[in-house]
Amino acid sequence: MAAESAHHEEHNHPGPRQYIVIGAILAGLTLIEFGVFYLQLDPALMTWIILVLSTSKFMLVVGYFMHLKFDDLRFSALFFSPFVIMITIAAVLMALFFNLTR
Amino acid sequence: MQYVTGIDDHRTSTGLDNRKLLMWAFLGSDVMFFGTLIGTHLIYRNRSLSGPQEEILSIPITTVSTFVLLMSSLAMVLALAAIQRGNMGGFRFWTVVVAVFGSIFIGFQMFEFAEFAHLGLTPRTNLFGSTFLVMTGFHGAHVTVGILWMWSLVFASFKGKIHQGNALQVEIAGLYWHFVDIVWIVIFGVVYLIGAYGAENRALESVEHAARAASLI
Amino acid sequence: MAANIGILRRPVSTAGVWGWITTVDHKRIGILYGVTAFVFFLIGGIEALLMRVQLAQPDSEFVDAGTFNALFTMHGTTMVFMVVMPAGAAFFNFLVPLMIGARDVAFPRLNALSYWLFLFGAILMNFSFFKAAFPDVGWFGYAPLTTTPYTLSSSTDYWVLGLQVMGIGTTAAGFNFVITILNLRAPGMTLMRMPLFTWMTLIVSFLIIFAFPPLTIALTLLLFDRFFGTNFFDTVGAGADPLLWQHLFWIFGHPEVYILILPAMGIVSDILPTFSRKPLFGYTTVVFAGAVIAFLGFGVWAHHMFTTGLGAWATAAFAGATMAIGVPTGVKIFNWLATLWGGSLQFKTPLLFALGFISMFMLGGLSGVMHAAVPVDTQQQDTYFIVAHFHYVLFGGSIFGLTAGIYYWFPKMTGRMLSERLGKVHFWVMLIGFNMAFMPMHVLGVLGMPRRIYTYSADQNWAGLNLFVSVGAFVIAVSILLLIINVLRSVRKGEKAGMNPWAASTLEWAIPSPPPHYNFAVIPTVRSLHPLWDEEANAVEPPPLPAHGEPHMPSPSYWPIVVAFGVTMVCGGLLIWQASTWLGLAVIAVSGFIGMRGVYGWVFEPVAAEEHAEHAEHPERAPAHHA
Amino acid sequence: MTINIRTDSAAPRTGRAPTSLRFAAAALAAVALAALLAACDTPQTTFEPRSDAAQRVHTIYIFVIVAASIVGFLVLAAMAYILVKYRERPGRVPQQIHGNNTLEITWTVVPILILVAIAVPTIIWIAGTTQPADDDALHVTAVGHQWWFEFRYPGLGPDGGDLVTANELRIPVGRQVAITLEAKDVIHSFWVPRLVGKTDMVPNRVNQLEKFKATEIGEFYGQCAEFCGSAHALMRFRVHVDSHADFDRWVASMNAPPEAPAVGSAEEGGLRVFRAQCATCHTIQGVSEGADGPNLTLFGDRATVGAGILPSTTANVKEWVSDVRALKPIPDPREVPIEGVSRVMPTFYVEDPDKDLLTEAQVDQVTAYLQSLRLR
Ligand code: HEA
Ligand code: HEA
Ligand code: HEC
Ligand code: CUA
Ligand SMILES: [Cu+2]
Repeated sequence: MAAESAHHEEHNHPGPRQYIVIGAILAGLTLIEFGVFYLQLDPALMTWIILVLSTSKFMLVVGYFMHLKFDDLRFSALFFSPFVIMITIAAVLMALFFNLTR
Repeated sequence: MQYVTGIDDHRTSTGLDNRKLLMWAFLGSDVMFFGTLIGTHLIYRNRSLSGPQEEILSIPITTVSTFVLLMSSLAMVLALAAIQRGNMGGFRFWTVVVAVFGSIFIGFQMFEFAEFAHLGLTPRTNLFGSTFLVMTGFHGAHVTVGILWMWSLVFASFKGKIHQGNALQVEIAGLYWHFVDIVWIVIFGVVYLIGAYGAENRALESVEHAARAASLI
Repeated sequence: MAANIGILRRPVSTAGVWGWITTVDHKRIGILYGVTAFVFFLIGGIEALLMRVQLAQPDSEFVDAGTFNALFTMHGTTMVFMVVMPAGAAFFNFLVPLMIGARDVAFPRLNALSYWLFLFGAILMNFSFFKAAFPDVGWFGYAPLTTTPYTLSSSTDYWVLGLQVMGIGTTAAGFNFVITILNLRAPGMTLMRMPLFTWMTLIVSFLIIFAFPPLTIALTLLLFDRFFGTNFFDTVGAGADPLLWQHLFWIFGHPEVYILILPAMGIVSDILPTFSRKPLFGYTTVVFAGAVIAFLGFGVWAHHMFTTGLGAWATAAFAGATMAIGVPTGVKIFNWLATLWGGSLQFKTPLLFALGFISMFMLGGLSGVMHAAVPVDTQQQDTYFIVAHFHYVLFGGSIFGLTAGIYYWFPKMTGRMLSERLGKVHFWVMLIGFNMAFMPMHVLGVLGMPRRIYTYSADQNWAGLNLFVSVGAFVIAVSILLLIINVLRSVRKGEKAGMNPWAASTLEWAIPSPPPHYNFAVIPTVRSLHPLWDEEANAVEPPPLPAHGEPHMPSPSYWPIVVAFGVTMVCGGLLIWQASTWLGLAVIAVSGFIGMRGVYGWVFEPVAAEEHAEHAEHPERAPAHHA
Repeated sequence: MTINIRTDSAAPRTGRAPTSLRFAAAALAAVALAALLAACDTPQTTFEPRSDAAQRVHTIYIFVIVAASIVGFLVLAAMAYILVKYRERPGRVPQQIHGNNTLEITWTVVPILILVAIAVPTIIWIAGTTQPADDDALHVTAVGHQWWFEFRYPGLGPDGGDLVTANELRIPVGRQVAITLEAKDVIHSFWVPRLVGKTDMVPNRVNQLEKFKATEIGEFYGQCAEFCGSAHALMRFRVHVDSHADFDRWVASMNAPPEAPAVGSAEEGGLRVFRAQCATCHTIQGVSEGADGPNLTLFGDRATVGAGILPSTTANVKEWVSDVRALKPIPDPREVPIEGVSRVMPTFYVEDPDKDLLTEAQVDQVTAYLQSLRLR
């Protein structure tokens, strides 16, 4: 079991080559975001596209550059639990301030 | 209960390093910090009574500075990979790249703020000015701290205090740097792209911006 | 490197005043926190007594309006930030490393920094007294009253900056305890074998690191408004929305009230088993309930804003979430009762205070649930009914719980017993005084008496009850005097305590009282939730020190207090700036330099005064300096 | 399982008799005493509702109090029982119980049920507040100022404009009132306990008070319930619930300019003073148009002076006009020069001949004038 998981890690751990690939993907996604901005899309659609793209960039950096994908789960817990709390709070605040609750 | 002698005093219960755990906890806390700032900005959207608002954001320029920051993150992870393999030269090179790219980003930001002041937007102008500039200003402060940290690492490595054996130091600094980067990913997506979408005069302004930027750099 | 650190070499001695100033020992820092909190308790209490004198009669002219407003603001702020929080921190510091079998916290110097920031922040805020600019905007400082047009004097600046400095210290302490509890447990001390108090400390620490940033931001925005002319709360010129402040404050503020109560709950959960001679009923449930309370605590903030016009949906949702918190809290109450059930109850003073906690806190919690019923809250909000609610939970809860902790762990901290007889008198006087002071406030609230009024007219017919309340407040003061007498008496000639005077079950009782500075001669290996109640525990005497002598502990350090001083004086410089730009800037520059110098000295400081190479791996240390 | 306890010092074995019973009795006595005191005449009580809205809230209030009291009593009683039954006695062996799932589930579920019972009326009530106002409802806009209340009745004023009054709201009995809440400077809160629960007045926001229908003619006490600065305690007001006829008469009088005072009378002197010194801030219908201070039309008929703080006797009005700072902690105007913040009432008569803005005689005159402004 121990050997297996070690092997497993060995296999998946990104090295410089993967990092550069991911860097390129990040750059590409940013370029797409830039492009989307100039397409005359419906604002709601555009918002969702950007949210998805930004989230992907976010997850790539967190997962690979910050190594969270391969690291101890407890780090993820420490990082993502406030994230969930904050997103919820922010969403509630937006709803309140844009009078969606009246 | 038992008393067993010879247990290593420095082991940790989780097997995780104290400092790395601290950094992750700090980043969790910083999520709340930036979340609150960004949230404040968002709930004040379109509430300014006068003065320029999102229409003055320059998407082309910020796309470039975003790209620079992303690439600094790439350099950061390459620096870490280098030092983990004992390649000190590579480590120093990439760390300097991080610091330089970070500085370029700050340069863009300073230009942006100056440009906004020129267009009549300061933190005192309106709600947009207050929330936008304080939020991005705090992000810029984080980047600045990161830049100082990078230089310290490079210098410390010349003094032999940073080496393959304590690459963890670099890893922790890297976590911080990447975090600053992802905060920017969010700000760029939500505040710039979504925020400025549909704002008038954008195209014209951007060209003007770009021209100024070109003349400045 | 050590040679060129410069002026301040790492100190060695732990004796005398300097020993306290440079200490990084968690037990000493705990005692510093405790004593400071108690001093502020007296200050906050005297503020309360002055208010009570003023309110004892209608149309009273004992103090004027401005003074009264300053009194309740400083009373509330003091009690929350300078009494209950640091008192909790005192217990965290002293006990948590002992309870988990550690030698110290994870980052001892950071720990010292936390204390000094707290102390300096508190002093900074109270310094306003000497400038005749006592903060007077209420402990939650609603904008726009706090903005420049409505508070011209620097009183609010002191409030903001003082809170900010204390907040940094508190957050740092939060990080420290998260790491300490997760990482420094003795072998075998799994999470589910931790004493309840340690669990609650862990949860509180998480609450701190996640709830303080919104406060930090809110204060920063207000600071920028007041100093640099931004418009976050400028309702007049910029169209700002005053509710922004309220949201940010209560997003912090509600988790904050659980930061104030959970330590007391932890204390009580540890005391009950000891004095009923049986384990805590449903340990897992009690732990889990604590976590649920903390989590839900982030989702109920707007119950402080039911009357601000949130809209029907939001109001209903927040009311529901608020009520939901009653469930895990109730679970705790019932599990405590079930712990008592079937036990063999020894009515020692700590148990009495713990029982006082359960009953009084429950009454406060029930009035909390009444507020959660929105229509009722429209009649209760900002009346003495609320004042009654939060004193039942804060005094009847936090203060009773913390006092139980004092009686319980005083022997461990000092090696001496407190007088049982005096302790019991203290308990009864305090319980009676407390109910005299705060029970009638419910009625005053029902009779329509708003809070934060410095005067009321005789035709309201509130005078009788108010007089009664004021008498009750003085009865409480008498009880506090009894505590002081008890402590002073015991420190000098109290009965010797021995290692485990209460025959308790947790690790801190397995070492001498007071504990040696290295805590455990040999780190224990833990096999159960109640290590000292295990049968075999009897067989195992604490081992003597290992042959190579005392374990090495980190040396004291000057840098924490230097950094704290720098940070505080930067804020002080901002205040001076208002009066004199150049002097202010100079102070900011100098203290900024001192602070940076402190950080630099800190980072490059060797772990021990006498640089021992074998300590290079110490978890706290900065870059190793042997390559 | 047995416990072997390692003790260093023999703990004294004096199990004290339980005392929580005595405590419960004391608490009950306190409540009883409180109830006794509550029986006094307290004009601002929340427990004597005189409108449909206050009555609805009151019903829920009572329900919630009873529910909480029952829970509280049961728990305290259970605790008392346990403390008596299980106190330490020679030979008692504590039972080593670690938990019991059935029990724990029970005391999770039962509170949930009780809470649902409280939540249901709460939510029904909240839903009720979203109902639109009746067609014949009287609409009023109340504006909070540091430290007084302004009331505007849209459409009831001259030429279909606003009818404006201050500090004493008049409403007809039995007719629904829909009040819109605004604030001029900081946050205030509108609260008349016997008529309606409070809602805050927030700058840059427009709030709706719960709509209510007064059920009894009379005078009701109100008070600002949100801390709003130095004189918050003295920001009070009154609500007069009138018969329909009286209300209509009041509206008509408010809109009719006052008769000119007799030549040579004190009132005439007072009018002159008023025009000179007060008119920039105070409106009197048909006489002046000032915006910074309370509207003083029909001031002679007001029951109070100074935002509900004192009966409107000649002595009190005189003192108010000569030196408001003796009666109310209002900052000195020299200290509140900031733009956009409403101006505060100056001190007019200080016994310092150099600083006098008004003579004592002029104060008397203007007081007489104000008191002559009466309903016709
Ligand atoms: C230690 C601090 C503390 C604690 C623990 C609590 C706990 C609770 N509080 Fe309190 N609260 C404050 C401190 C605290 N509060 C302060 C300081 C303020 C005022 C701030 C200010 O304005 O200055 C305040 C104000 C406040 C308000 C705003 C009132 C207003 O301004 O209008 C509300 C509204 O919902 C509220 C609700 C609650 C609830 C539901 C709980 C719950 O957590 C209580 C849960 C406990 C129980 C319910 C009792 C035990 C349970 C049982 C015995 C089970 C059976 C029970 C039922 C079936 C109901 N509190
Ligand atoms: C833990 C928190 C805590 C504690 C313990 C207390 C304790 C007390 N509180 Fe406090 N209170 C608050 C938190 C707390 N309070 C908060 C948050 C507010 C809201 C503030 C706001 O609205 O902004 C508030 C508001 C508040 C008010 C409402 C003010 C108003 O709205 O106008 C009142 C009024 O009676 C009051 C009274 C008291 C009294 C009599 C005590 C007593 O229990 C105090 C007892 C202690 C002592 C009496 C000290 C002992 C002193 C001596 C023994 C003297 C002798 C010693 C020497 C000279 C060395 N408090
Ligand atoms: C600069 C503005 C200003 C001037 C000038 C001024 N007042 Fe006032 N006045 C106010 C304000 C503001 C209040 C409300 C004060 C409060 O209650 O907090 C007030 C309140 C009053 C009240 C009490 C109203 C009530 O409903 O209880 C009376 C009476 C009064 N003023 C009379 C006068 C007279 C008479 C003069 C001139 C001699 C005068 N005022 C001049 C601003 C002014
Ligand atoms: Cu207006 Cu309080
Ligand atoms: Cu709350």
